[in-house]
Amino acid sequence: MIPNILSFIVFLPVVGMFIVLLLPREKKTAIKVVSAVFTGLQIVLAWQIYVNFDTNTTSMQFVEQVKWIESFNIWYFVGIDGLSVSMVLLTALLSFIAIIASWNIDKAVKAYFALFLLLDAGMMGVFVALDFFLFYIFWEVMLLPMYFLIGIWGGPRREYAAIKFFLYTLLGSVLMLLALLVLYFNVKDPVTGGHTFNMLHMMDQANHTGILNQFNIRLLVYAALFIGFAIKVPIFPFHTWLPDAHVEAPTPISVILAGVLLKMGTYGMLRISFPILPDAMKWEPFLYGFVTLAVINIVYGSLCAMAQSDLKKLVAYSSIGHMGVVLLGMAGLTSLGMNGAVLQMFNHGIVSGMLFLLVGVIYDRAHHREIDGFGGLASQMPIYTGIASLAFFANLGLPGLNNFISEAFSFLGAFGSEAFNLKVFTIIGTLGIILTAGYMLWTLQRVFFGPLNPKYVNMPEVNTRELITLVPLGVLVIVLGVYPNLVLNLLEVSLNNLVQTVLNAPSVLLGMQ
Amino acid sequence: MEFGHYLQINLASLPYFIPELILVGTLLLLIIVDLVLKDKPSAGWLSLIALSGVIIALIAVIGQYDLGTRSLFNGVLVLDHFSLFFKVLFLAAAALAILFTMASIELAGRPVGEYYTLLITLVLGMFLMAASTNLIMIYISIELVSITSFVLAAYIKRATRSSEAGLKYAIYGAFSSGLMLYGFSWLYGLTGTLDLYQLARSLSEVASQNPLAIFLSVLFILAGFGYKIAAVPFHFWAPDVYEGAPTPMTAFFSVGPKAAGFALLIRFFVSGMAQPSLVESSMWQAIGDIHWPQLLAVISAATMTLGNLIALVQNNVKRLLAYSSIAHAGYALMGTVVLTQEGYFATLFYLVAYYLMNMGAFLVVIVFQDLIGSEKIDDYRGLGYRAPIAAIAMGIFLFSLTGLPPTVGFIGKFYLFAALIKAGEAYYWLAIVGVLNSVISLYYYVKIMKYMFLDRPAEEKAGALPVTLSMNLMLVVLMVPIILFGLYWAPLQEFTRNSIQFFTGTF
Amino acid sequence: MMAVGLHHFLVLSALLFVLGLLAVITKKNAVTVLMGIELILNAANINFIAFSRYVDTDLDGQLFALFVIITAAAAAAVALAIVLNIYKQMRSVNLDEADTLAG
Amino acid sequence: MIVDYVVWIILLPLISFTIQIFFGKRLPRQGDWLPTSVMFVDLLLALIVAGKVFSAYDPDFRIARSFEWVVLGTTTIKFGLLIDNLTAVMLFIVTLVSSLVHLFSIGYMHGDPRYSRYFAYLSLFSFSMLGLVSVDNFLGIYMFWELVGVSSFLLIGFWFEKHSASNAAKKAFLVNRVGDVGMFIGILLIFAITHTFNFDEVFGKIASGEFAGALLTAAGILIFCGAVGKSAQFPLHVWLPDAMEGPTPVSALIHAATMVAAGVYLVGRTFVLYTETALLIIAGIGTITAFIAATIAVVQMDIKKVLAYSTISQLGYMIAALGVGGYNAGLFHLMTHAFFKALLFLGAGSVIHAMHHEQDMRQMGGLRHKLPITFVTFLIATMAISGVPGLSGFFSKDAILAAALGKAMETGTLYHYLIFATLIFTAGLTAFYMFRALFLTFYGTPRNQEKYDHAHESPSTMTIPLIALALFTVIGGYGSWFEELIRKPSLAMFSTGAAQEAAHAAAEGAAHGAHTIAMVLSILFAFAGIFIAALYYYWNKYSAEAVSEKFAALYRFLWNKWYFDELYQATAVRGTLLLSRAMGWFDLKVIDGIVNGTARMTTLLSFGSGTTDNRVVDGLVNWVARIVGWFGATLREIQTGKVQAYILMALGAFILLYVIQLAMV
Repeated sequence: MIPNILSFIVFLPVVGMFIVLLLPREKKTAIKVVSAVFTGLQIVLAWQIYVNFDTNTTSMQFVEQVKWIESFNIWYFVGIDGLSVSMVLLTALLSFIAIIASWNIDKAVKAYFALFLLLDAGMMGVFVALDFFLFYIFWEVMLLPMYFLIGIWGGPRREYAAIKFFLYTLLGSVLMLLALLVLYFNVKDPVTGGHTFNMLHMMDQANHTGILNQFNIRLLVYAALFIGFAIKVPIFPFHTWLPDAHVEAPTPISVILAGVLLKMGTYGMLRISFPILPDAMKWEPFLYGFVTLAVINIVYGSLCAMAQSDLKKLVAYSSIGHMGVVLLGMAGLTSLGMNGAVLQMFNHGIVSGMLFLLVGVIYDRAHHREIDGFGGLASQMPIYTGIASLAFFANLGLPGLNNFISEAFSFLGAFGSEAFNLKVFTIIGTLGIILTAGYMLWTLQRVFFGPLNPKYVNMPEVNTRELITLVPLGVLVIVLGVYPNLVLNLLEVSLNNLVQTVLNAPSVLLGMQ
Repeated sequence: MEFGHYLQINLASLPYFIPELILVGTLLLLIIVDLVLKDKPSAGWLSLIALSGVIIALIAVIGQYDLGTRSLFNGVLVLDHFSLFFKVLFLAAAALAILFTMASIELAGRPVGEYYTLLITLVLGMFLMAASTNLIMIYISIELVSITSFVLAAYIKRATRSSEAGLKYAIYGAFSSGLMLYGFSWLYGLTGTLDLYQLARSLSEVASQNPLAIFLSVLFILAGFGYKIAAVPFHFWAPDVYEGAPTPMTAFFSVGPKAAGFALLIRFFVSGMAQPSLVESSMWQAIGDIHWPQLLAVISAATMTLGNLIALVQNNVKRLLAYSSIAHAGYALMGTVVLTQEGYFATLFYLVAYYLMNMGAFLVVIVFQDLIGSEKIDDYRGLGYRAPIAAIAMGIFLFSLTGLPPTVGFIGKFYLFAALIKAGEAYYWLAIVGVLNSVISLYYYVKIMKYMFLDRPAEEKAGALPVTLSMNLMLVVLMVPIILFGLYWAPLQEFTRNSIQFFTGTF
Repeated sequence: MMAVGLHHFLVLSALLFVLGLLAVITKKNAVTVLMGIELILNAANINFIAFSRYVDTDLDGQLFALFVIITAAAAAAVALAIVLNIYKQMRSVNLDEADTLAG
Repeated sequence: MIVDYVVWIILLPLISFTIQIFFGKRLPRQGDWLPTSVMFVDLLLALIVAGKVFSAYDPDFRIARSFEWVVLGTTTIKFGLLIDNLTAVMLFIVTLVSSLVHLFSIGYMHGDPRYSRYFAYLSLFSFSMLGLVSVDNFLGIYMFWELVGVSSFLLIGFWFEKHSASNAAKKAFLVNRVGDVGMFIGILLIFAITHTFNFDEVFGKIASGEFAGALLTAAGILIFCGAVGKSAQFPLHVWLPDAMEGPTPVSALIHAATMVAAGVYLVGRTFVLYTETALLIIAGIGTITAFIAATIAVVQMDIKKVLAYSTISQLGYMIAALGVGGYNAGLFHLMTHAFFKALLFLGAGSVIHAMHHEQDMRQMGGLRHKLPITFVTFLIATMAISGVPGLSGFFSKDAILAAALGKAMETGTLYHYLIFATLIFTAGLTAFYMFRALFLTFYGTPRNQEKYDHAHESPSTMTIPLIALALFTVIGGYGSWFEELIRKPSLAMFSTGAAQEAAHAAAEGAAHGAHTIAMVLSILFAFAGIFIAALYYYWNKYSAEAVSEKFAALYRFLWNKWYFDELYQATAVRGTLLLSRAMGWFDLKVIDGIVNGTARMTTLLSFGSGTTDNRVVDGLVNWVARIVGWFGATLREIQTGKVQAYILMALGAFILLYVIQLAMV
């Protein structure tokens, strides 16, 4: 067991970034190899974490705590529990795959990989940070590389998409900054009595002092946090950055965007909003608003997906729908729903990653993504079609593949919620099941079935590099579909604890309004 | 009291006045050397003299940190950590301005003797601004700074835009100080004193009788201060002057006199128009019913919003940065409205951060101006590929100006917002205005980034630009602390926190 | 005969101030505008001296006025130099024509 | 022991699927032998299981074994197998038909470019179907339910180059999904109330009264939605005729014998769930389906379409049977129908194969000479489905009619009498259209001489399954074992207290009284149907064309399948697409428009003029950004460059600030 493993997994890419920066610009292969090695090492570390993770405790593990800025009581404080470990694993996996998928990047290679590694570090950092300030730093650090990765290496409207992404997410995070400050000044450190950024202290309602005991302030803080996270998820109507960003981003970045970045919104809610301000979360106007938005996400996202003619945009909107399921699962505050939601975060990361990679494969060959511009690829590219069908069916929630179980749990959890009556919402949400099947199959049909488009009679089959990126995800799709416990075991104890904490949090403050 | 007694006090004050004396010595030396070396290529020597004078003064200032707090020259000036903080900042800005001047070709070939003389005089004036506790001294120091600024702005005699900048500066400046003076005269009439501390005492008696009259004089006075920090609605001169003045001077103007204005503003309001809060030791409260904190809050919000909105539509980088610097004055003002230790600390901290990043940004403008002969944002297209170090440095300065971690600009904003949030719900609105402004500002900062990195250079001018080593070195020197302090800012914070010790006693 | 009191001075100063203001705003000639500013400064000076005589006991106000006169002279000198420079380039001292820096 | 056999029965096809999908192409003969032999092993195992289960000869025979699949806090989800008499029968039916279809396919699919893939899909289907009939819980049945759906999708769209095939596949999956979502919601409801998926546990809660009333009815109807989709019941029956785009053996296996019967199985399996109200609806749906499909079948010209509608109609019978409480009858018909309908499809397949993929009966005729084996077996099956006494179909259909009449007599409501009347009339229709198809295909003179000349009897891999199925069609209805072993489950079985025996006997007893009447009527209608068919198509006494011209409107109505497709196309499909396009447009133009802008501020200002409406709506969302930009540009204007203007404005602001202060004081 490696000591300080979390620091290693966060800062390893930074080391890699510096090495890449030191390499001469012409040594493109060396740069790529270094990046692959460092993200590969990250996977090794992630595996170590997986192996050594104690699934029976609710407390934080692999904790490291070093004082950073004394006067503001800011700590370098990292640690993971069941919620974060799944995200750490996902990030490590997708980062590596994205690096492999980036192999054909040819423009400004050095800058690309350096920025990518920085992004990687930022993502990891978000998932391990337990000090809110540190969390915020990592959260913001991701924006910058993302802006450039979309803006320089993206599609035709990349500049527009990049700035849109940047502005949107910054808007969310500055609101989060204010919320963070309100929390800081009104949570006391049980040890020193001073203010604290320590999330664990913040979660203990007994530490809340000052205006944080006023319900309207709590609602305000919750709302600010919510908008910050909602933009990332993204929740309707804060979602319009997503289709553009996804479409314009290069394939590996789309993978990261959909696979990891979207999860940060829901992760933030589960790590911060819910446990720190449970009563605001449970306040009925908020909760029902939340669920309404979740359902809108599902139905609206799916309908929009159906309307798209651009394959990548379709996948992007499909993500909006699937994240809606995550939100629905979370809202019910049942252990089934919560576990389903987080598992869905993981699964969606895998499936959407796969879908974007698949889109990338044909985009590389055909240089367009018009759904109607293909047709009959199944007879030309059988292996590709097979993998694509797997991903498509996973995406539409076919049992035996990973998305099914997480979606089913999310719906079950929401429907069976005893704390709130979400039955009608869930029933509307299940419309998404039909709609998703509708647009996925329709797409499958238009792209792969029918007579082969004569333009593509010489379309080459997927190559080895592409298979290296696709197959591991495909295997996970099946394995997790059959045996979700691989991930659920990690989550369960922590999430059940989370559910209990939020459920049992006193609602007496409601009266003080 | 007899004349001898005053002389005694004045002589006794002199040992505490050494940095100022060094500056006076330097400027005299500059004049002499300039005369002696007339018609000979003397720029190098003069620059060196000016630079060494500044550095020696800096050493002397740092030496004064142990001297404690005291009143000088019969209470017209003070020596306290607060003023020392600003003096360090002024000297650092001046040093960079000199270095910029040396490196820039905009001023090459022009007689620099007067230029440096004026610059050092300007610094001297700012020293006095930061340390004044008497209305006469405040007026004189402001005038000293203003008059030299007018000349410096108009320094490139043959360039119309430089002259025009000087003229506007002069008229607007003289007008503003006229208003301020009129305000001073009313304040004097209402309280019967020119000393800030007595003013506070006297105000607490008369404030309730004449709140509107006092407020009116405060408004008049704010016209003077606001003009110095370029706060809305007294900012109008700034964009034109910033654009018209020689770029090294613009860099200096946007940091030095602005900081001096903040020093004055804070001291005037804290010492003269506020009293320590009875509730909490680290807080003050406004005297009487004069709502100047609210007034500052409105001005702060208006300043950042207007600065950012207009910056949004600029195509000239220099002018864009001018508006951005207006916006930053608005941010820094946020710290002054809450009347807390944290607030003033945040403002001071922000000024340091602003010094680093704004100087850096202007340096890049100088670099590109020298190399491509343009300040137009369109001409920045593809510079990321032609001058990567400068462009990356620009990126870091701009992100710091936006307030993104891990840069010192983020920490500065963080402290400002922290101060507001800590002060309670009454200031949440200002904090929200502040963060929304950050988002708006991102757009135009990133616009520059877009042109530099996202756009490719035109075919005919794709070659690498010959950025000199000294320029690159300076860029790195500015870039590194921005990141370093963004990651570990405890030293800077200690330094700043140590500076919130006002001279509060009476004599 | 009515005794001359503080408020007479104040009214005079206010009149001067307003006149100065009007000159600054309306006159196109740079030199006239500078003269308007001088009026404003002198309005303040009258206030200082009057207050010094009627309100304060010491001479602070009169001292201030002296300083103002000196610095105003300096400022005017610099301003006029710049105006002169402008005149050399543009053959005009009309302030409305000095608007190349705008927007 | 038995459980282990069942586990292997389920797993073997999965293994063969895995091997076949990855390595099929590289195996000798493209691996067709592997899934085929696996299925025969499965058949053997199923026979062993059936033997062991039936040898106990216990109607309440039940083995349930499960393991904890997922444990989340207080929620434990178990997964396991439930083996009782019904499962044993189902295992037998599925493995029998499946293995015969595999065998048949070797000949039928010979030379297809995706030959190996075909067998892989068949294996996947077999696995899913076998799992479906063996699992012990709602979630599990839902999972296999979807899996059979996807195998069906893959097989219908097997010749995906044809647009019609891929369309049909998509349609099948989507229409099924509609039903499945209903079922899913039902499962959500059941789980929310009982906190378990396990059949026995859920039934236990019903028995103990914890789960009752309107919610129980709702749950039952929702679960039934799944059956409506899968068993192609009205109004979701539209996918099944299109599903005939798949290879004919697939139609035999999936869309006739097994998968479509899964809905019937589901209702049978969860029978305790259905309250009286729910059963009324089920009976009604089944009856309507039986009738509508039969009327459509009368005018079809495509041999497979006739069979498809006949399948829908027969499934309607089964569902109706369950609805009227004829539990045993419905499931009995499921079994016999599996035999004769698979036989009909394979027979049709043999004909189609012989006619070089000609499916239109107007191109056939007189084929009995060319395809003797096919003809004889087809005849047997036709007689069975028509209810000719002595064959299996007669017994099961008779039981259904008896149950319906019994129910009607028991309740005495018009509703139930109507059901009985419709069913018995439909029985006549069935005999008519089946014999019509038989006569058109095998009798008369060849209508397409060229195809006729090339036709020849199919190879033995294809005829052996025909013969085997014909055998089962003949003997399948004999003996009373089915009636005795597959008994309607009663709540008593699941209540924790002492089992109250024979509570179920009453309803069955009532049916007995009606038996004779039903039998007589049934035979009467069957022969009437056959006779009329013969009049028109054998003896050619009357012209079918003349009739269709006389009742042109009716004919068109039937020919167009009651316009269901058009209706759905116009409402659900068009509506969804329109909505989705509207949403997509909305998203792009309105939501997104707030954030960024292309149109100018002038558009905003000229809002009232109406001429720029489009662009205004277009930019609704872009307004924020645009307004910000507009402010910037406007504010920029005030920076005129004239220093006196600056001073004036500063003074204006100055006065404004003072006025604000005055207002504040």
